[in-house]
Amino acid sequence: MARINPGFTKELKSFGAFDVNACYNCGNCTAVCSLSDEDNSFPRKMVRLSVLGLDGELKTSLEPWLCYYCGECSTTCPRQAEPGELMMSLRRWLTAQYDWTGLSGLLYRSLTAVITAFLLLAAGVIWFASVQNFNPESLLHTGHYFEMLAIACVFAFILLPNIIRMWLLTVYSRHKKIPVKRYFSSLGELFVHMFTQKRTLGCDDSKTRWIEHLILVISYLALLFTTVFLDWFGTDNGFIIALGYIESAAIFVVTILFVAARLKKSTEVSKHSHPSDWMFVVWLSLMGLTAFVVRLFIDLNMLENNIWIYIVHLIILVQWALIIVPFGKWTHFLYRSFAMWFLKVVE
Amino acid sequence: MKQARSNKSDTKQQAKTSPSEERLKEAYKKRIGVYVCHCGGNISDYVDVEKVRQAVENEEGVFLTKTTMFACADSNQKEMVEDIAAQKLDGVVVASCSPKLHLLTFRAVTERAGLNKYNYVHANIREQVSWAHSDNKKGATEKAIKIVRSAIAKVRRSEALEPIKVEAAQAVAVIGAGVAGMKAAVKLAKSGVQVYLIEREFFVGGRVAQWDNLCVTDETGKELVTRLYDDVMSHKNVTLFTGAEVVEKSGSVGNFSLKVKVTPRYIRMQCNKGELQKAIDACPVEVPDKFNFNITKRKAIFHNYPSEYPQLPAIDIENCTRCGECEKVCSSIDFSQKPEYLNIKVGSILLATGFDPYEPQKGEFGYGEIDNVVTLPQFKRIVHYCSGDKLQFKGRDIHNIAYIYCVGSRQVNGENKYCSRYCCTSNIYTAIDAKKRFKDINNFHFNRGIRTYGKQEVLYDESSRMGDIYLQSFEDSPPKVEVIDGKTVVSINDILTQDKKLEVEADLVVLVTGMVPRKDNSIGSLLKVPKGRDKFFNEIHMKLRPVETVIDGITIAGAGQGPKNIVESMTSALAAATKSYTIVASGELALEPTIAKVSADDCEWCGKCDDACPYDAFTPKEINGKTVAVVNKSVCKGCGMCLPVCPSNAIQLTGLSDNEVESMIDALVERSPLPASP
Amino acid sequence: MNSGKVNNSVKILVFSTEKISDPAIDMAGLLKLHYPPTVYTITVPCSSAVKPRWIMHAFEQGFDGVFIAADGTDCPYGESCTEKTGKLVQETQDKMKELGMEPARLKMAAICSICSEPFVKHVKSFVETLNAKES
Amino acid sequence: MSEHKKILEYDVLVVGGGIAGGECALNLANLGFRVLLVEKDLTIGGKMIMLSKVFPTLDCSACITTPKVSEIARHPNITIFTGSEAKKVTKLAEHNFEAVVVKQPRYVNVEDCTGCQLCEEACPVSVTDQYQYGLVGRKAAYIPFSIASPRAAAIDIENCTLCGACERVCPTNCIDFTQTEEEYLVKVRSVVVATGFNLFDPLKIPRYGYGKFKNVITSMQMERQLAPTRPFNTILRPGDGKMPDNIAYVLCTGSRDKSVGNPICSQVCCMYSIKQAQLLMGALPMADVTIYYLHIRAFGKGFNEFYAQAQGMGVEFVKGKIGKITEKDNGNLILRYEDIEEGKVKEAEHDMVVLSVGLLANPEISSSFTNQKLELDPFNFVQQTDMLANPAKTSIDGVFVAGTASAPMDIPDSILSGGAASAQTISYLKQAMEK
Repeated sequence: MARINPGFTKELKSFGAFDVNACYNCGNCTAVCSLSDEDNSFPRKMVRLSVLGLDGELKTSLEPWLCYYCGECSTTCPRQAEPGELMMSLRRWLTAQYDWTGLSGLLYRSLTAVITAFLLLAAGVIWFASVQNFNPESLLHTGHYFEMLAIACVFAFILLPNIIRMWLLTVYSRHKKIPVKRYFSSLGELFVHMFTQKRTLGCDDSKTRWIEHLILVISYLALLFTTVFLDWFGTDNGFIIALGYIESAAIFVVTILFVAARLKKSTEVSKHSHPSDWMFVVWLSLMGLTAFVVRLFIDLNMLENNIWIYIVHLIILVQWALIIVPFGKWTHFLYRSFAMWFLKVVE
Repeated sequence: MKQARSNKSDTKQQAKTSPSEERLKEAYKKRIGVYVCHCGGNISDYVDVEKVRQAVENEEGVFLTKTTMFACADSNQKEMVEDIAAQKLDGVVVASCSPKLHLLTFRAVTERAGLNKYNYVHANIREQVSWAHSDNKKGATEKAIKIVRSAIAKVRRSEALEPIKVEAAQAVAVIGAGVAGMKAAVKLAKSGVQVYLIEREFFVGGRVAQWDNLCVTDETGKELVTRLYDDVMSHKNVTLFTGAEVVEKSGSVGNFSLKVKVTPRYIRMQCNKGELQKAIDACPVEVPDKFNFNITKRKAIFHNYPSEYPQLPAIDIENCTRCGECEKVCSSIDFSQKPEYLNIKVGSILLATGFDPYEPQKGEFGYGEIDNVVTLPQFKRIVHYCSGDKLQFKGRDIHNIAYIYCVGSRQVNGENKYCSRYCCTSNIYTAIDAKKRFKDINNFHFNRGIRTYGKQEVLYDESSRMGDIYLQSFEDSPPKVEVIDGKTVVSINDILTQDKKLEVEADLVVLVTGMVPRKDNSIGSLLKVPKGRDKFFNEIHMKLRPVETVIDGITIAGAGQGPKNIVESMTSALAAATKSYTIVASGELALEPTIAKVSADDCEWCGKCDDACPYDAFTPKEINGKTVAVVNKSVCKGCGMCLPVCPSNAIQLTGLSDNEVESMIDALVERSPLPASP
Repeated sequence: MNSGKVNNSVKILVFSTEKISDPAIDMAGLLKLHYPPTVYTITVPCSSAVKPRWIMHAFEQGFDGVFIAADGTDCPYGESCTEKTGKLVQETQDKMKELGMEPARLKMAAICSICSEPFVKHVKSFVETLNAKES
Repeated sequence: MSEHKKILEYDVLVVGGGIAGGECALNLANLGFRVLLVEKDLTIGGKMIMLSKVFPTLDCSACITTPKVSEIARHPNITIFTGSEAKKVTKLAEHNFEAVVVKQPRYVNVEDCTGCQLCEEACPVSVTDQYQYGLVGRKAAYIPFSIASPRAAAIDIENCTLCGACERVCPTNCIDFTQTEEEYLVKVRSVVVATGFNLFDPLKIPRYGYGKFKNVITSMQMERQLAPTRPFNTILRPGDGKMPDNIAYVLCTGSRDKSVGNPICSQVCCMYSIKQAQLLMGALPMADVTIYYLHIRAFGKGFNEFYAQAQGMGVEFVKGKIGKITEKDNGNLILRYEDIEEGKVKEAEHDMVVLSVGLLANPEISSSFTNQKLELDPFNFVQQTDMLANPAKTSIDGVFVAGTASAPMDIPDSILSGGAASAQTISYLKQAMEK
């Protein structure tokens, strides 16, 4: 017996959902969704649970991560209840549920909090640079170390515990006795989905979206590797330098396309943009752009006189690494891959 | 009947015989045309239409037989007219659907062809053959042949008759002064006929007066009633009786006589308003207020709401104790008033008596047992009486409201199998209204599939968008209402959530009750208006004659005919008014010439026919030295009650003479109609 | 003719009334409630208008049973209808007895305007009774 | 107004000769008013005359319409203009309207045509038959359908090659290619708008594959297959002429669907689908019929009982909207939907799919009104400006609305609405007489 909580949709609305109440349960969204199948029929089930406010069940659902938001369900919804947007909001809400710090929820819901955090971090970086007397060398150096440290800490103290929490909620709470062997045998899912986002291919819309995403993910991960482990800004190796240029350019180009689509609202996916969506694409884009420019300035020997370019890059990097990666939309990329893995495990 | 068989081969041999056979022979001279209708498959799918035609083509007197796809279609009608003229037919049979549908159509055809319309006979081979015996094609075909033969036998003996013309009173009685009745009355009055508007209650407006905002115009029930009342009162042709009931009816279409009993209000017309209010205050009697569905009380001297029409309170004499308190403060009270009886003459009666809301049984979803379970009409009154931004009932604040749909409609075990049509929309509209007016209202709709048909769908959408929650179950697993730890909890297995059991703690449970026929159906019984399977008044044919009843001259409108919303009631009221008006408009009516005829030769006045006749149509009269019965043609209704009582069989009914009936019987038992297959 | 095949071919003549029982019999067809096709109707204005001689004529000509679908209290011509119909049935049955006929071959029941199912039930059971009598 | 226009005078102009307009015209004519009935199509009787049997009584539609149509056609007080439109309607004053009625040439003298169909046989041009909703073909010289009124030939000039074959065979010489468009100036005292509805075009929902998959048809096409004047003598699937044995109904095609711009319920689709299902089970006793529905709107008198009857007959009812339809090589169709009761996506195979298309407004008439605006509601139906007290009233005094021109409705409601419109028209006309 479950008690209905009509107030829940209000909470979901603060994560971006709207009009979900308009649903009259025709099931069209589930039927048009090419990712939905007999075992995992969504989005209507998610819409229904949201409307009824059965958050306990939602919390343990993996379905929201199975959706790649092609928007077909929203375009064809006879009640314009925006099921696609609901799935997106549920992902944000779930992120907040997984996050032990509670910051995810706060940042999703309050634009003021986000701006404050961004400003504080920017001020911090500038303050730090001034302490370093705007010395390019030492700034580049500390910047590099910061990257490594940040990745390690964010992963160890935030992402890892959150993934464990996700596992507890979605797997452990429902299926207590799963042999450990299963986790290993299905581990491939995690990596395949993390690196290729293979599932998007199941969506009915054009393949370009998948290619764009694939390029972006590969470029992003490669750039991360190139800057952190190959020390792109510090190396003299021509191959690495060229690689970095390509990666950062690719990131910039693809994200600019995304931004343009969101501005034009041309497709269902790009119709509704939550602040966190804007932040994700814009910051990723800026990262690519500033990284490219910084390396260009290094190669042209102009960085010494234009250290602010690097400071801007560093600000963006810090904001990215400390806000968007641990608490923002970046996590979706992680949870999604884990969700696919978990799903394979519980099967 | 033996002739029929022998005549088959040779007609001309049948010349010199006895006088009665002479008469038959006369009849046999008829040139008869027979049309057998396929009814686009309705008949021909089960009855071998061609075989029927073949079986009767050699019948005596039959000069023409045809089958046709649609006998009633214009092209066939034209063909019939041409055939009648070209073949000089003087008797026509169409074998098709029930005469209720198209007897008049084909009579009109024969008339157009210059043939007397009573030389037309209709054979029903659809409702009583092809449909009834769709399980037995051979049997159906045989039966169809016999029925057509008996129709031929009847048409052979048919006479040319003239309809009886009677004067029709150019007045219409409209029974029920709800919105449908008032609308019909106004419409009739504007068309120029005298209207008697008869309302049983002391106040007009019926059910609509009880509602606040009306879907979808937001006009209140009171405003609509006021508008119609003003219209009614502004028309000199309308006479309104309140507290009035029809207690006797006689006569028939064109000339109904109604006896109307008008119950007094016990208050004089010219009165002092201030004093009346004092009288109401002074009355010590308190009874549940039916107008508010018993959620409040009223005095024995009462009106339904301030400025109720007519604007004069009434004394409910059944509950009045005659304590005299009111008389002390008000000089207009007059207990000496007596019921009045009026006789009115009308040409047509329009019934607009409305509906009763379904009254749940004790214990049905907790009704009558759990104190916060109410019906939709009660809920509407509760909303009406709550001011401010808090919805309260019995002193408690209401936040969660559970609405249980289809209470009294679409019953699985009960008798009401029908859908009450208006309740989904009405309830959603009321729920939206409550949510807009009051703070913190959550609406939970426990339904069996929402039926907001047509444009009303936008209300369903609006309410969903406002956050109302819809939970659905099938007929066989209705929601449950229980008291758990002092809280009223409604639970359901929700088919929208994979049959999950869900529950809501409700501050108020509203049973969305449907419409049922008026409990007091005395007027229906008095006028003999038949009821349908749903027990509401029944029309002749939903599409062909949707507002007429089998009782000539009586039309029906509004929710008395079946559940309807206001717009639909109004529409049917206007349509019924048009029909009633058409009946009385010309001041003259042509009635069926079916009447009793007395053979003066055979009659030995004994008076038995006079005793049997419900219309006093017989009078003894001296003719050629003996007393015989004479029929008053304008009084006789052709019921035939006199036929069997006459000891000397001196009475015959037009169109149903012994000759006709017996020849039909003969045809029905005649030889096996299907020739044995060679 | 009377000797005809016994298998379910008992012939019944129904006197039904134009405004009350006719609609019910029509509706039986509409609802596809089947009954034997050897049941035939003749329409009269009111059930109390049926002359005993018609009934007797029907028996003489070979009908096995006559069923009067009476108006009951719905009769638009007056309350007395039921009583009068009952009386004429009684008288006819008496006459039948005199002639050595089985009075059960004449049956009467009130058929209201929506009594399609009762009508079908009545005629079916009537057919059974008559069949039983015959064999 | 130009000189050469013919001037006609009537009491009432009824625009639309369907069942509502017809009922209204008949009521008015029976009370002595002179009516001009203008019908755009070549025949009166509207959509109803095309239908098979009608719910919930299952009596045949033609049995109701054809006698009414012939009564209208014969009535001395009614003049019928088929193939005509009321182009300009101007209100000069109360009880004084002027309308320009344009009559398209039929190229056949209706009075002389006997409906012998020789021209049809002679005509060498074949095109698809709009009266059979494209299921079969017809000639360029043709009689609309057998129970049309008037039952007279017409020449479809757009497809005609002017070969003259029809002229040569016509026994009464009634074919006349010299006919031209005629304009009439009609003076009336009141106008009734009964212009009916349009059917939803399922091409707007590409994922249902209508027009692409041959065995996906509309409910109107099925209606024609079931009707007595049907094109084939049985039920066939258009793809290969096979008799279907597993038929699916897709309810709410174009109704209750904001994604195609029609948020309201069409009020009749549930019932006509249930009716067709019952008829199919009678015509094809071995066939399975499944109805995919959202909510069954069986609200009218006898409707719910009719629904129960269909369930009892074995018609399958599945709650869930069809998401998409795909075609297999053998012409069978795969329907993808969520079975709401189970909450699971499912796919079902059927050999024929009927799209239960909705009723849309036919708002064209509103642009014919010149000096006063005939207001439309948000769904483009004619606005009933005093719905509760005067359901036939429109934004123009003296212009009344009847039938589905004001909202989706079923046949009994349309007929009642025609009755109501006539009642209000009479009141309006009487008002003039009193003055």
